[in-house]
Amino acid sequence: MPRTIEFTDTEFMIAQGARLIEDGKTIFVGWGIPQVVAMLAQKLYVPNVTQLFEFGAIGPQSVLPFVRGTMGGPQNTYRSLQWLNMNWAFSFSATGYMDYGMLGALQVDPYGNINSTYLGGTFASPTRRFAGSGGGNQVASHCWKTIIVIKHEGRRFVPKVDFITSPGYLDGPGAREKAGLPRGTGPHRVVTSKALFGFDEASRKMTLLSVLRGLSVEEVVKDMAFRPLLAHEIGEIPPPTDDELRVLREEIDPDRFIIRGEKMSATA
Amino acid sequence: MPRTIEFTDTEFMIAQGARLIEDGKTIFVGWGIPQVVAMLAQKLYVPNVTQLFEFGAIGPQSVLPFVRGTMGGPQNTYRSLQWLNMNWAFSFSATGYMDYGMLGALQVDPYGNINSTYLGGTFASPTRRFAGSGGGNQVASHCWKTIIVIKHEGRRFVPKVDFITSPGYLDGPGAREKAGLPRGTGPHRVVTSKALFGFDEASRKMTLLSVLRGLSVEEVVKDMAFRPLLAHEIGEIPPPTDDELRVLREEIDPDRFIIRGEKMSATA
Amino acid sequence: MTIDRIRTEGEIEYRFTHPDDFREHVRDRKGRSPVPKLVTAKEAVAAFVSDGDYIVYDFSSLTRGPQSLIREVIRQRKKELWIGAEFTLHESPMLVGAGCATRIDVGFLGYGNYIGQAVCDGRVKVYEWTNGGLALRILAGARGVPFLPTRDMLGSDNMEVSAAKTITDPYTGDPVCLVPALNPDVAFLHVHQADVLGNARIFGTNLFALEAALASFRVIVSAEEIIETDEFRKDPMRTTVPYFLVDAVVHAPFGAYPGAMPARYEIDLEHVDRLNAIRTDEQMGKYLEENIYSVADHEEFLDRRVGAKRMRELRRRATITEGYR
Amino acid sequence: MTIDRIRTEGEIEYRFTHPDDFREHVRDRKGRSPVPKLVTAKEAVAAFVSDGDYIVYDFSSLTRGPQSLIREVIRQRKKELWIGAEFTLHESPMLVGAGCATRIDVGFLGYGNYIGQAVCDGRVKVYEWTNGGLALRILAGARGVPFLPTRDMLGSDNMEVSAAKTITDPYTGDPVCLVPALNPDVAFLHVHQADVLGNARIFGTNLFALEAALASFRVIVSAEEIIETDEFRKDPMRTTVPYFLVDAVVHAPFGAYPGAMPARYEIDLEHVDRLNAIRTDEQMGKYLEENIYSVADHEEFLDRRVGAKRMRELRRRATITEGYR
Repeated sequence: MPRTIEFTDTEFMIAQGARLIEDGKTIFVGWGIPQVVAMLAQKLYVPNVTQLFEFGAIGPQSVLPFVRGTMGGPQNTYRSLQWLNMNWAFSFSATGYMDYGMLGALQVDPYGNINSTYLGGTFASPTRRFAGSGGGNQVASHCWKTIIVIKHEGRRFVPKVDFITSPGYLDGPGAREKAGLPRGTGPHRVVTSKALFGFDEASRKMTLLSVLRGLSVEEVVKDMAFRPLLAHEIGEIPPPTDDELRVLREEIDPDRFIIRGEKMSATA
Repeated sequence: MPRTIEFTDTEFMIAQGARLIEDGKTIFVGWGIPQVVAMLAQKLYVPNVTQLFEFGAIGPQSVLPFVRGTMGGPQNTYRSLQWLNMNWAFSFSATGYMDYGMLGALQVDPYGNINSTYLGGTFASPTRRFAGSGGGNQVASHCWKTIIVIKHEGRRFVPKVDFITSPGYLDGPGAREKAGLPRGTGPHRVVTSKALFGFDEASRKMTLLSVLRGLSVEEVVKDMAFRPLLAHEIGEIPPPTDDELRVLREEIDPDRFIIRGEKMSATA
Repeated sequence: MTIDRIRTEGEIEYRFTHPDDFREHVRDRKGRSPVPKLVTAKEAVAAFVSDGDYIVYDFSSLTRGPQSLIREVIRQRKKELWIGAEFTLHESPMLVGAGCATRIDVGFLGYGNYIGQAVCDGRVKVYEWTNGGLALRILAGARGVPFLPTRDMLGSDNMEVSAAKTITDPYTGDPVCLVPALNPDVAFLHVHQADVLGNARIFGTNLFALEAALASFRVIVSAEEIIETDEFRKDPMRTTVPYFLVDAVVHAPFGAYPGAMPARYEIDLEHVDRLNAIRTDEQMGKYLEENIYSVADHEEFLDRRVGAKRMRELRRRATITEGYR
Repeated sequence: MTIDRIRTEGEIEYRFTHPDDFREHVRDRKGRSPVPKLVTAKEAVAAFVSDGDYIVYDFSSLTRGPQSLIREVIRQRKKELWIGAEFTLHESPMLVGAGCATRIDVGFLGYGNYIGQAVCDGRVKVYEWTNGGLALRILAGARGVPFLPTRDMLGSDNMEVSAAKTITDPYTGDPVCLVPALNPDVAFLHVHQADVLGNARIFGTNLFALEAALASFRVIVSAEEIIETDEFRKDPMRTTVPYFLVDAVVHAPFGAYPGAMPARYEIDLEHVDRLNAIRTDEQMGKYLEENIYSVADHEEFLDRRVGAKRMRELRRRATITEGYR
């Protein structure tokens, strides 16, 4: 009998992200949502993933529940294999040892370029100013496959980002290599609260791969400010599983600091 | 009553070197004789000197007796303030934190250029080949005042070294700066088994400052293959003191591995 | 000072010191003699922080940040500071709100929209170097070289709003990014243990503790605990910074408050939430008055604004000590 | 391998790998899965060292050198090796004398005049990078950049007999030296403790242990002691190299013999003196036959050529353990 699952947009985004990580690989984890994605993944799916944090925590096995706001304390860096510093951390990604990178974003464009810096106006005089790159630029430049986690809000998907904080495919095929970025890197997936996108091999443009069960393609793309390419077959993404929701709600974030959001539902 | 002291050329060279180091300063210590000089100095004269070894031992207080041949073991790096590695060690000298550097040499020329690489023939096909720079090039390039410790043998003092392993004043005033080496650095003293040399401020040429008590200037310069400048007043260097010899022979090198050499004598 | 420290390229101002100028400062103004340097925070900040200085610190606002030193800077109403900001989540808003900082190199600009609004209002100028670029600039300063190369930043707009340059690598023929060395005027390091000479130990990860100490003109260490020099000599692998890089040592228990000191005390999340909730100058003024201007020093702040009970509770919560020793 | 790894400039040959080629090797050929990698030295050297390889190692012949691995390389009669030699006092003569090594980048060429004579005779080619330059090349390889800058080597003749280049620094306008990245084929690291996955701990100073592990195509760790992975997780500050850089782990008690392993056993100076006294090919041949070719492996070498009594004595002499844990 079909059963209806209720969850938040954030929970769906996190659960989706967690399902993308491969076991026995390395992942460079950004601050915030990516931390929670990695925790959920490691708990349920990929016990042998090795996480790396930009200040040099290698292989942490974070204590649950998640301590909000911070990343560097004893809970989040618990049982690391090694503690180093920032210049060393980015050496691991620069030499090709980081399979995945996972980042949040303020804005993203069809080539997967990320803006985390400002919206509107100019750099010197912006309309709204945000945190900027942090280590996001390094992650997006050097990890083999960058996964972007972003709320599915139309204003976040723009034809051209106001500022390229962290490079996607820049202005198309070959542009990263031409700029001097390492060969064969770039955005791999965009995980949203409604759908999953990849990037077309030939054009390097964002491509809709699958949508949350029950949503139509049109519902997903209608308020994006650019039209993504569509995969030949658009897949269906199941909603968060009972296990995913239990771990998120009971073990990782019992105070609902991160996982709160807009209510959604779908058929299990 | 004047008393005759007997000692080896090596003992004199070591004792002389030890008297040159200032307390409360830092010294980048090369392998071999410079280690023994630093030990003697720290034991008798400069308890608060901070030594640095090129593999990253900061502030070691070496155990006596000296363990011959090695530098990196527990005896030589005992009670260091910090243990790092080579790239860090050279960062201390590159940022100007090393007041003195002390190096041995195979050959030296009037500008204090050091050859430790080969003698005769060409680089590709030398007559005799030696160890090469080790970290000597870095020490001579970056420490504020480099002290060269070398046996007083005529063939070692040549008008032009066969190979510049570690830079002195190159071909004269301003040459170091023109090459890109840090401003205000260069050879400071040349300690030999007969004399002490400095470098003329204007010409950057090696200048005889003082000679072992009882030796004439002519005896010192006669078999050098270039004629050094002479200081206005040539000083007299007392022979090794009883304390210096006792510490060298009884505490540092009871097996006479390092301190053996040609016999010399002078009036106490 | 006669040393040229600020450069401009187009719209961009950036800190740059010729490595030789920095070296001469080290030669002439930094002591290598092992002498006691234990002073109060008031003395250290008065002696070693000047208006117009460029300041860096690690780790983060929430973990091992030099919070008591930052508060002392605000208390002494330093002006025109330039901050190298990586994980400075709430120091940036505080320093800007207090009128101390006018330029920030990021890194990561910080929490909340108070600081974002200050940028929009033009009260503070921001330059983008990214976390990796800023850490690399400090490493260049620590290595005594004028620049270091990297293969990130390339292709991004950070290149346009920093003084990073693209050159053709002579070995591969490919473009490579150079970032100029950064030699800050002052580095603040809050550490687990220090001796009176300045030898210091940090347990856990760091951003660029040794790098910043080597690269900076002046270094102030604040320490949870003052230990004997002999302890360093017994365990040289644990030393983070050797004494001769350090100009002043301040004994500062709970110096990272309201952030955590790993294995010593936990974050005071309630206090941090108050900080993060600040939106207006009025709120900022009230916070600064209550927590900084109205108390004489860090000790009085702890006694009268935090309280022994709260400190006990935060210590009690620091249950993970494994690996921090 | 199809990767271009050797370049020439004039008379100079040097190892250089495009960072992208190295990265692709790391992506495709290095495993990130935590799987046991414990093998014998024979297996490790057979699988991961090929004729023509470029090899680096630390610390020195007399302290924590990977002597048992070097002997295994000689036993397997590898050819045309290229050695990055810093403190390799007696490995260089042995590897050249055994016909294994034909090129050496120095660093420091080694003890005695056997090796010096081999250079004069043209049996081995030497290139000069200096210790600092070689360590910096490995750091460049470890940071994934094609070069690193330095302000030494300048003005010296080492610039003429290496592939270091002088460029004009775009920030100061002054000359600065660049050295090309070095990505060795193989790094040998002899460590105090390792787990079967490859996590490794070194106590004491090192030359470039983590750098070499990050920079090298393949990494063989030999360890005095095999410990549980859990020990690393309990004390992450003590880890020198994380498991995923490592291709093989060899359990090698007395692996640094005849050198010392700090806090474990002392140098066998008598044995070292025999090595240093070697002047002729005949003497070298006799030494190699007795100590390497005539024994099957490191265990047999220890049992039959060193002996339990000697090993006990060397352990007994290692009285300084402070700081090494």
